[in-house]
Amino acid sequence: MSSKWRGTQAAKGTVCKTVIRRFESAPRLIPGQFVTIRCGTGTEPLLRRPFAVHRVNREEKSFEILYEIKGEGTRFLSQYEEADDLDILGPLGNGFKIDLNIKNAILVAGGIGIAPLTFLAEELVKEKINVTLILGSKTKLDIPLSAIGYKLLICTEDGSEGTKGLATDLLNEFVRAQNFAPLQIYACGPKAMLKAVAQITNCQVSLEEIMACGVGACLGCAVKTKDGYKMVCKDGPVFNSEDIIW
Amino acid sequence: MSSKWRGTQAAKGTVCKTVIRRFESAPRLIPGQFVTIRCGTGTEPLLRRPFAVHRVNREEKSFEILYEIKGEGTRFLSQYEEADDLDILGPLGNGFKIDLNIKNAILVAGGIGIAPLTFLAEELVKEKINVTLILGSKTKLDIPLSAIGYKLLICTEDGSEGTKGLATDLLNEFVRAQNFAPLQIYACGPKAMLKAVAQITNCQVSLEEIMACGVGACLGCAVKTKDGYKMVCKDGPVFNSEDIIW
Amino acid sequence: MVTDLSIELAGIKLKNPVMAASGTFGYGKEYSEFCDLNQIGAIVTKSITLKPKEGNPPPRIAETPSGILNAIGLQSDGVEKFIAKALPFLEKFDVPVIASIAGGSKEEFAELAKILSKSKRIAGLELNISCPNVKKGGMLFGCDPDAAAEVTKAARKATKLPLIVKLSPNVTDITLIAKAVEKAGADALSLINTLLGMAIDINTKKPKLGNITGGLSGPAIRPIAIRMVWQTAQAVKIPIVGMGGIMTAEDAIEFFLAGASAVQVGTGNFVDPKCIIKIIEGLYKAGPDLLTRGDF
Amino acid sequence: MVTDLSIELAGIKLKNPVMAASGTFGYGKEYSEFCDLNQIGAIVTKSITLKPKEGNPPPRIAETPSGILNAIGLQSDGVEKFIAKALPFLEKFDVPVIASIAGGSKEEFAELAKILSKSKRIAGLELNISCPNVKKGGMLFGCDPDAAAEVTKAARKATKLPLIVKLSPNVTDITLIAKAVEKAGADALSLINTLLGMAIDINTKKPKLGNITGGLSGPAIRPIAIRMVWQTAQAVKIPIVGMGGIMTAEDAIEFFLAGASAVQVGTGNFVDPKCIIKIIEGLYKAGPDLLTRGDF
Ligand SMILES: Cc1cc2nc3c(=O)[nH]c(=O)nc-3n(C[C@H](O)[C@H](O)[C@H](O)COP(=O)(O)OP(=O)(O)OC[C@H]3O[C@@H](n4cnc5c(N)ncnc54)[C@H](O)[C@@H]3O)c2cc1C
Ligand SMILES: Cc1cc2nc3c(=O)[nH]c(=O)nc-3n(C[C@H](O)[C@H](O)[C@H](O)COP(=O)(O)OP(=O)(O)OC[C@H]3O[C@@H](n4cnc5c(N)ncnc54)[C@H](O)[C@@H]3O)c2cc1C
Ligand SMILES: Cc1cc2nc3c(=O)[nH]c(=O)nc-3n(C[C@H](O)[C@H](O)[C@H](O)COP(=O)(O)O)c2cc1C
Ligand SMILES: Cc1cc2nc3c(=O)[nH]c(=O)nc-3n(C[C@H](O)[C@H](O)[C@H](O)COP(=O)(O)O)c2cc1C
Ligand code: FES
Ligand code: FES
Repeated sequence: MSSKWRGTQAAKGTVCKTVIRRFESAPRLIPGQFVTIRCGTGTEPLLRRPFAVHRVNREEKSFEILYEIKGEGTRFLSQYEEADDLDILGPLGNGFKIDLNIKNAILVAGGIGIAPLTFLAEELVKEKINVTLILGSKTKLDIPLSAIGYKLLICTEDGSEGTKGLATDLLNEFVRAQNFAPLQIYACGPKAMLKAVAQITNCQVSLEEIMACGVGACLGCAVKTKDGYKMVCKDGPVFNSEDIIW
Repeated sequence: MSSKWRGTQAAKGTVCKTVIRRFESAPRLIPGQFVTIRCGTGTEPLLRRPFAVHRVNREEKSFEILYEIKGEGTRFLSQYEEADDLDILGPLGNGFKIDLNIKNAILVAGGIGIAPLTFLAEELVKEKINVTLILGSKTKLDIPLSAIGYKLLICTEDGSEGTKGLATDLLNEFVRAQNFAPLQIYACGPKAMLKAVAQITNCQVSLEEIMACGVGACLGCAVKTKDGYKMVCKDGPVFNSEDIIW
Repeated sequence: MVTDLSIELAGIKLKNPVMAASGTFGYGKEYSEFCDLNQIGAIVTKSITLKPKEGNPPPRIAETPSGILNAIGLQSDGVEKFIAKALPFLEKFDVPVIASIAGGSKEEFAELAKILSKSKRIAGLELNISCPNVKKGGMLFGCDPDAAAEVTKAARKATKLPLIVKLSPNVTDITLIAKAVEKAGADALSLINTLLGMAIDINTKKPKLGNITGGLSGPAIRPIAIRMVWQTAQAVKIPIVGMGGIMTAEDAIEFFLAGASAVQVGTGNFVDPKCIIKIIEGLYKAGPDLLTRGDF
Repeated sequence: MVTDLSIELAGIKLKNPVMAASGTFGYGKEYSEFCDLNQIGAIVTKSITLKPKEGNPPPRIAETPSGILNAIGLQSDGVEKFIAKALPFLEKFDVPVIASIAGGSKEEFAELAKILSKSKRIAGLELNISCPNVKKGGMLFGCDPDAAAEVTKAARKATKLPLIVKLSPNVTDITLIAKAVEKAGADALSLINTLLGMAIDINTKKPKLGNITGGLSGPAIRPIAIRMVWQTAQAVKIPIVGMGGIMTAEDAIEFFLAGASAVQVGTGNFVDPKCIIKIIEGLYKAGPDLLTRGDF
């Protein structure tokens, strides 16, 4: 088998999905982990690009990434609908922790931050946990999503899709409605949103930093925590929100 | 109309042809001139790549380049079977001089040096000049050639195609057989071959040098002549062999 | 778009702050077919020497990752021929011409300044004390504060034309040279010239350049240029012309934010002959507030 | 293939002349999953400081054309923790460990050298007198021949271990530092450390690095590194470890031709964790005659 090309060039801001096939470590991937991908063979772009695992097919040893076209790296990837000859490093990072005793979970996604949360939602559902996924964004997103077995709430700042407002507004309502019943809360998205979520409630956040090595060797992806600098690639990308110095 | 992709990736050493369409200046191109092409949009490869004009279709405002895959630049071009959205600069350079009074011409090509000489041969034929094109190479070349209206002699050093031996051997025989009858002689190929040709007879040679600007501004493509340094891109690429300090 | 991007740099009026860098734009003529010279902020000529100079043996250019090495070696027809042959062509255009001059001694710099001051077509001089590709003079002047000051003083005395001094990046502390040159009478600084580099062909086992070493330019050096402009902008009061790897309006803006008052485009011209024009158009769109020094 | 690529560098026996560069390979553990440490010529550790050091605020990495800027700021757990926690992991492997040390004063360098000399697992020391990302010490030592010599002497007195001194490229004449350090007792030199650079985000109008400036590495700087290795190889008798932008065996060969006796791979590890292994394989194929200094 060989890679399948999309044939068209995607524009900046477009959301794309690529299936990575024949990845031996696929069965080991857990939600919240990521991979780094070399985008091309030359020196531009130079560094590997990190992407969260969006969905896994363990039997077929494949997984999906979901990403927004930002620059050369993501543009390069967008050429592939399916790929089996890319240089991929992973699984990397710690992944989300799941508490099997807490039967309700809220997942808060900001824009493309949805990528790892769908994988998490699916795993939580398998564990018979009630999942609500809140997806907030500035405006209507063109993301192909199929929420099977869990509830998907969409909100946009301009009201062009779902409720008008912020993801944190919905979260606030939800937390209040729960009335202190135990909840697992997870969030992934822009730093400003994560900070706002962390102010509402303690949760697990998946962070991003510019990465060089992706394996904990360069000390490049530092994030300030109450216990000093931690590395997003190795100690994270998932952290307890209360450990982070926002 | 848009570009036509070849679909396959060509390997190093392969000879490729690309048709450049919708090039307004195509009708002005003369044999021996070249164009420079930007190979990609990033900073790798950085410099434009120079290519001789291999064949022109004046009515359709298109022309062809014929090239060997050497590195990133030529590999990039080889993706295109036909292109109409490449960044192309030209016509550049002086081109071959044709003397309408001399009715016999010999063209000596070394390997991919054939590229500008087929265009020249076709123009000479139009002027009713008898043309013999000698193509020499180390081993059999996989170049699609159709010599219409002129004689094509092929020789290889290993004898895998045509006569076994050097292009200069054939040239020597030919010049001797002419017995001082007036001849126009043109050559294009590796520097060592051009030097050998120049030792046999005065001729017009098309030279190559690494180029930065291609328009005479950077003084980068210098070649030593009896009259000091000349620029291959602006004063050439065609020079009288006796002017060059080999 | 009625944004006004005109500036006055060291007394020279420019329609916009984007110029062609010395040695990459010939004497203007070569690129006049491909871009409208009247739209350019200023043209800095290829460096002019007093006497004709043959330049270095080929190859003179080698490509490197996101950059190029050059070892032209200041090939020049000499100042007299420049005035007689190259300058008249530029009469037709409404663009300031800044003559880049390169002497082998401070006396030669003074002599060149004097000769060129007589020409009405010259709006200013750029002293190239930073060419890495010649044995005599060149970068040596630009690597020592005292020598740099001496050359500047000599030129200062010889001309009333605005004086821009072009600095070498091949130094431990560029601000020392900048301050010395400012004190010696420079009206502006331009930086950076090329970084001394080298490449070897592993097939022939020989250097890729005839001159062995050459000057590195292009996007590869941009982070170094930005850093030096930023450092120098804090050290001197005279305006800075920034350059090094500018290919787009965004790249140019990075230099303005670092503290440059104007920019030059060098290697970018080779990659795209319309590079300067596109940058100027981009700056008009970006607007003047992006063309000022950042606050950090 | 029975080619023998082993060398003895400053008394350290290496299976092959390709090492992991300081700061890009952690303490070996991080990459041990992705490449067989036993195949590598040597591992140079992330620079170790005497006391724990927090490092610089993020962002610490920015990408530039064919290069990266880093401003890690010598984050380190301190030498005691290195010996107690990081070193034991390397016991399992048959690869020389060269400890890179970074002090804020010559006394600290001496102290570090003394402490590390007690460990059997350390085959040699690399003095980092060229880090551009710390305020105290760092590059300052590497930019002045006298200071560089002082630090070298102090370390020399404190240890019998082979001493490699790592030079900064941010200087006017690297051979002056090289000679000073050779005279002061260095057994080998490694060059180059990163070039001081900077990048600005034009959207936020702020520097891309938390530390404002950072060190430029990667293919972009290779021509500068090659030039400096070539210059230095002519100036000193002690062996040179070359580095700067090595990504392939061909790149490594360029350094050998320039006069390096061994090479280090830094940024290349980030791009491909198997980079060093692939380079070593490539060198076995190329054979030893390409691994010697060129004749020019
Ligand atoms: C652990 C992790 C997981 C990620 N998962 C996803 C994902 O699932 N889907 C997705 O769309 N994006 C994800 N990202 C972000 C993604 O890596 C960047 O968008 C991508 O690298 C941009 O590359 P580019 O060449 O297209 O753009 P560039 O031109 O390199 O950059 C465009 C913009 O993206 C920023 N950027 C570049 N690299 C990174 C980085 N490593 N982290 C954050 N921002 C960066 C740049 O600062 C710049 O503003 C993730 C990042 C991390 C650290
Ligand atoms: C006036 C002129 C006309 C040319 N016409 C043709 C042609 O019709 N067909 C053809 O196949 N080739 C032609 N060439 C050579 C062609 O430009 C190079 O093969 C091409 O630029 C290589 O680019 P690359 O990125 O694929 O390889 P690179 O990786 O850049 O280089 C591969 C090899 O080619 C050499 N090379 C790179 N640039 C040049 C250059 N400007 N001139 C000579 N050698 C170079 C390099 O030194 C290297 O050894 C011409 C060159 C010139 C100067
Ligand atoms: C081929 C070439 C020739 C150059 N010649 C000169 C010159 O004659 N005088 C000079 O001051 N600078 C010269 N330079 C340096 C440029 O003006 C500029 O300072 C440098 O290239 C960095 O800018 P860039 O990265 O935009 O090219 C030359 C650069 C190149 C590439
Ligand atoms: C992220 C990063 C961290 C580095 N840390 C150190 C260090 O701690 N000590 C040191 O001597 N050099 C350090 N360096 C410099 C490298 O060892 C090397 O000298 C430089 O990066 C050039 O080589 P390269 O282009 O192969 O990366 C570091 C480089 C990078 C990219
Ligand atoms: S990216 Fe290197 S430590 Fe995280
Ligand atoms: S390539 Fe610039 S002068 Fe010929």
